[in-house]
Amino acid sequence: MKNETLYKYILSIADNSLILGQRLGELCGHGPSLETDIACTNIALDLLGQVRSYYQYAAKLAGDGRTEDDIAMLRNEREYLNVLLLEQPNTDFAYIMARQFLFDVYHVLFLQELQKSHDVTLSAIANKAIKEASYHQRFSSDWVKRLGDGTEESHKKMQTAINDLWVYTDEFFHLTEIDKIMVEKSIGVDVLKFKDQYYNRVNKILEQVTLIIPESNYFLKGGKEGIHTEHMGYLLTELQYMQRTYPKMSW
Amino acid sequence: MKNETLYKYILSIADNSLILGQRLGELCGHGPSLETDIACTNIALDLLGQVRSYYQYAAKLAGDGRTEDDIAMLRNEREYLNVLLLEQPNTDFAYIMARQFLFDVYHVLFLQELQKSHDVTLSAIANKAIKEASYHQRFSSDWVKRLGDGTEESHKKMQTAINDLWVYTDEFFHLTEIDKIMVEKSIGVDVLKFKDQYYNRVNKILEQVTLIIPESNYFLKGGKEGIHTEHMGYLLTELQYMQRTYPKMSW
Amino acid sequence: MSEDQIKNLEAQFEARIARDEKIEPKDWMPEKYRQTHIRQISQHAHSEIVGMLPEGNWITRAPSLRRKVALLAKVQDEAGHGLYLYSACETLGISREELYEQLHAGKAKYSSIFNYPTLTWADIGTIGWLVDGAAIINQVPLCNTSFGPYARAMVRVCKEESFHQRQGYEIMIKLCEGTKEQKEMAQDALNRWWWPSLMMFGPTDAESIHTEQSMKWKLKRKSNDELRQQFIDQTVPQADLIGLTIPDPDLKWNEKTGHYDFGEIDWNEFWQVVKGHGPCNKERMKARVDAWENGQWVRDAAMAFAEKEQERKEKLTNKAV
Amino acid sequence: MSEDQIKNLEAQFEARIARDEKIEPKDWMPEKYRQTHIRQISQHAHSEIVGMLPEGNWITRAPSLRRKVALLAKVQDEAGHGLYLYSACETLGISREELYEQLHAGKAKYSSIFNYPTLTWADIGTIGWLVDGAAIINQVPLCNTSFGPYARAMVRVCKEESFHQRQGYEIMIKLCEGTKEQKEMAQDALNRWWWPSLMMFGPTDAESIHTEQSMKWKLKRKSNDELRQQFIDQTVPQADLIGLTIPDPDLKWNEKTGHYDFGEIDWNEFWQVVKGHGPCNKERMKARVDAWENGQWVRDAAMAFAEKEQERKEKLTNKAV
Repeated sequence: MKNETLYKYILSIADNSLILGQRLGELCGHGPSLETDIACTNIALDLLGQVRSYYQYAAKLAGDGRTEDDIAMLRNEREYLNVLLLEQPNTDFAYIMARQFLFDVYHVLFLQELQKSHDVTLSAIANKAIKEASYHQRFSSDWVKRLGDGTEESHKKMQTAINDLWVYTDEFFHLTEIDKIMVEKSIGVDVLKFKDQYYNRVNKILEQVTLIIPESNYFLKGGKEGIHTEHMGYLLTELQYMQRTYPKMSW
Repeated sequence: MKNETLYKYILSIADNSLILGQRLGELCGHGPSLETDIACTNIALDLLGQVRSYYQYAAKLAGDGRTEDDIAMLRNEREYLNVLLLEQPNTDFAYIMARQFLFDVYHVLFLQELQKSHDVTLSAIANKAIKEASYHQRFSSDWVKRLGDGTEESHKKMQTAINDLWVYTDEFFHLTEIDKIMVEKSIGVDVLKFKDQYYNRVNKILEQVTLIIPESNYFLKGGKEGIHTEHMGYLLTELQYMQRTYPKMSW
Repeated sequence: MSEDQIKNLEAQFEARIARDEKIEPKDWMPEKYRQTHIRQISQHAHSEIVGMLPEGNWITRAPSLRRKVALLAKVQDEAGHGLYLYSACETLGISREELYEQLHAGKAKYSSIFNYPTLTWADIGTIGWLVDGAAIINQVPLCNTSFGPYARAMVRVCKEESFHQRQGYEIMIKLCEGTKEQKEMAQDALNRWWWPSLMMFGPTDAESIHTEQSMKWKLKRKSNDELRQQFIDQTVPQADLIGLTIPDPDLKWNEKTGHYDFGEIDWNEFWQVVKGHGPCNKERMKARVDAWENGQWVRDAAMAFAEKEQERKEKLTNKAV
Repeated sequence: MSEDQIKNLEAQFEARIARDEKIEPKDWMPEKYRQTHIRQISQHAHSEIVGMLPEGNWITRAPSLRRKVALLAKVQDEAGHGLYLYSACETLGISREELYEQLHAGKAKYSSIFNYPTLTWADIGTIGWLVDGAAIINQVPLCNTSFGPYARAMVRVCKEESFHQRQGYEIMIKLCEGTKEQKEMAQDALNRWWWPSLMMFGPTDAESIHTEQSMKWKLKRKSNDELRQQFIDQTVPQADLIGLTIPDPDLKWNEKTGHYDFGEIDWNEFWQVVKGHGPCNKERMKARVDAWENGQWVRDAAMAFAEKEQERKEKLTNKAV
């Protein structure tokens, strides 16, 4: 593939939204209220909409007849490039909102930069997606605050979720070789630029509701290199089931 | 296929053990004690051992190059012929033991008859399997008693499990067209012969520990015709994952 | 109020309905009207949210991104329908929490069709095509029902349901244009959903209760059997068009009546499911109760937070004063 | 006992060990000996049962029935090892429950290797090949350790571990003989497990504690670095044989020493995982604690039932008398 680096870079962005969208899709009909169900579905819909734009672009670059669905659903686990945070399970609503929040803050900052990409397609997708991501960020921040400053129980649960998921936040700011090349070419985003801003924003919200900012020198990463957690395999068995079981069919 | 009826009949027997074995396999390492973990794994091992004999025989009959693994893992959901009881999830240890017990009592009675099959292969498999099944029955009956006559909590849980799973017991005694033909040919087992005996045995154990025998005129069936519950699809996504993802490879 | 006064009010009330005027929540209404509407609207609302479950079952396994998005959107629409139907019901003086309690306690019903499992992707198409199709036939007349909030909710619901119905049928078309396996999947789904869909119109007229009163209040305009016939007449040609066979050997066109004759419905199965012993009754109720119970702490937290916010705002206002 | 008497006992005790006599539970032993053995044997037992988890992760997804059966049997063997190691430990006057509590509270350790995830089927082969291979090298000398119950348990453990090791290597052979995808899967697993396997031998001798005492008690016969070297020397040719590349650019045969030279181990990673911050530490501990807590009512019921049975038996006996 001529543009293999760009192709993989696109996947690394799109896979984040795909995997988070898949996790949110599991929830549908099982949320704590109709309103949250609808909101979470909305977020999933936005993310999967973005995903389609990205993969369609990737399919065009690949130029080997593969469709957006082939790319989304027919790779092996090691070829998915999403960060580990997003494949973490829907343990409870605190985890779901903490995961969303920790991603949304990153996502908005990331898309802000991606808008400036010299790649016009990516820039255009980012331009549309950022409005959605800003809404998501507002929604998930509100819930972090609500649960953080709600009842004693909800505060505890939100703190546990933040503590457990915190170890995955550093991966956002890990530059892969592909990232570096793309930054070099002014196509990709130099995530290090907004690392401080990311933690400032996150910390500000947490502090606002007396959630303790975890102090850890140990972080986990691997997703960006396709090395995932054990949760990923099970997620993929469902995501890929139809495409694997009925290959080369149209739906 | 020349022997298609026999082939399907074999699957209807083997699929029971496969699906129950798969469910027990999920538990491995997560049981209430090392001893129960080991025992449940033992049962799974016995069942999967039987499964291999059955499918190897089925593969021979099919004679189209398909292996035991192709038959076990590459059918569509509608082609699996196990009864619904066995695909029910591992809700808790009471469910696991109730499911096992309600199956084991059937299984022993079934194998007793299958030993008399005019099909020598089936008869031979039954002859070996019945010793294992008798052991399973002893194990699961003991646990039904232990939980039924243990603490108030365990009694309640076992009663709930029995109540919920009871609706699936009648399916054992539903004769499909294939069953009828096989009985006709003295290959298959006429399950109706031991229906009373089944409920007598089951009821005796339940009564012994003051568990109430559910009274219901409503039963569920469908598995024997390949119409399963919603749990089955998810079970298959895992069971089939490797064979679907890496077709035609040898492991 | 004297009995005479009540009778007078009732007469005026029935006259308004007869004139096709809408009854609004603040208007006087007979208690039976209120109760009947609470029962029917809440049953309808419950059906929407329980109906999210069988379809939700295929979101993670949808075969393409486009279908995944469409399915998510559809299930979301159902949540939306639930939302405004509960709101319509609340105008009759009952809270959403009470309605949920009735559902969870097994006191309120929901459409029995959702007690059947979704076993393949084709079931998603079939639900859209048949189940939403049947729902529309049941519901279109309700757009003109007498109770204003319900009638207005139904206008929106029906519009979206038609869209879902077309989308479902489109899934079936695609399957029938596909491989042999896909076509078999479509036929199999039709085989499993056909009879339960016919049961959606309820018992035969001979066995049906409440009908007369409901006719008067325009909660019902045609009988169960008429609606069922309309559904069959509409659906059979759609099946023909895509090469699917209705699983009813007795089905045939009757020149004389201008309708399709059809076979006997298995009313034993109907009552088994209605009485709570269908394939998924327990699972559906468990899913709803679990969602509600697991969500309690979240709702509590939201409430507590809202109260704190209110207090903070008041303090701020007091300071400013 | 006077200090002299104790010293005397200790001298006799050390002499017995020096003579290769076995120490049995009923024998006198220094408190430090007892504590050290409780720590090591329980750590070993915990490793067996935590070790069931990463492999158990592939039981439902094993690629063939034969492999599924073999994997189930292997994980079962590990449970068995856990069982007799806990029993050996109990002879030192501590209960299995206490040992579990230590594990669940994070006070007791288990082998860090099990804090890495199993991501593909090849990981199951690699664990057998490398992890069991390393375990055997660590454990074979323990078959002659001074504490009788531990030594005897180890004889059985080692025998089964060798079988597992060969089985794991056989999985790898099969993958390497397979398609390009399968071979890549094997190489990828080796890449991920190689360095963690080397870490199984613990810190370098310079950093290692307890060694001298353990040598005397025959809990240890070679140093960490010696064992690690033995593992590398043994494993590199096995990798070569099936065409896999050890992921270490500095690895090369050293004619002079007769050993392989190898690259620098990432000790930061080692300590991160040991201190509880590895990829799966939390999940592993959660799985164990959940199993234990969810099983409480079952164990309670079994206990209650056993007591009732006992009572019933006694009543029967009394009657008979």
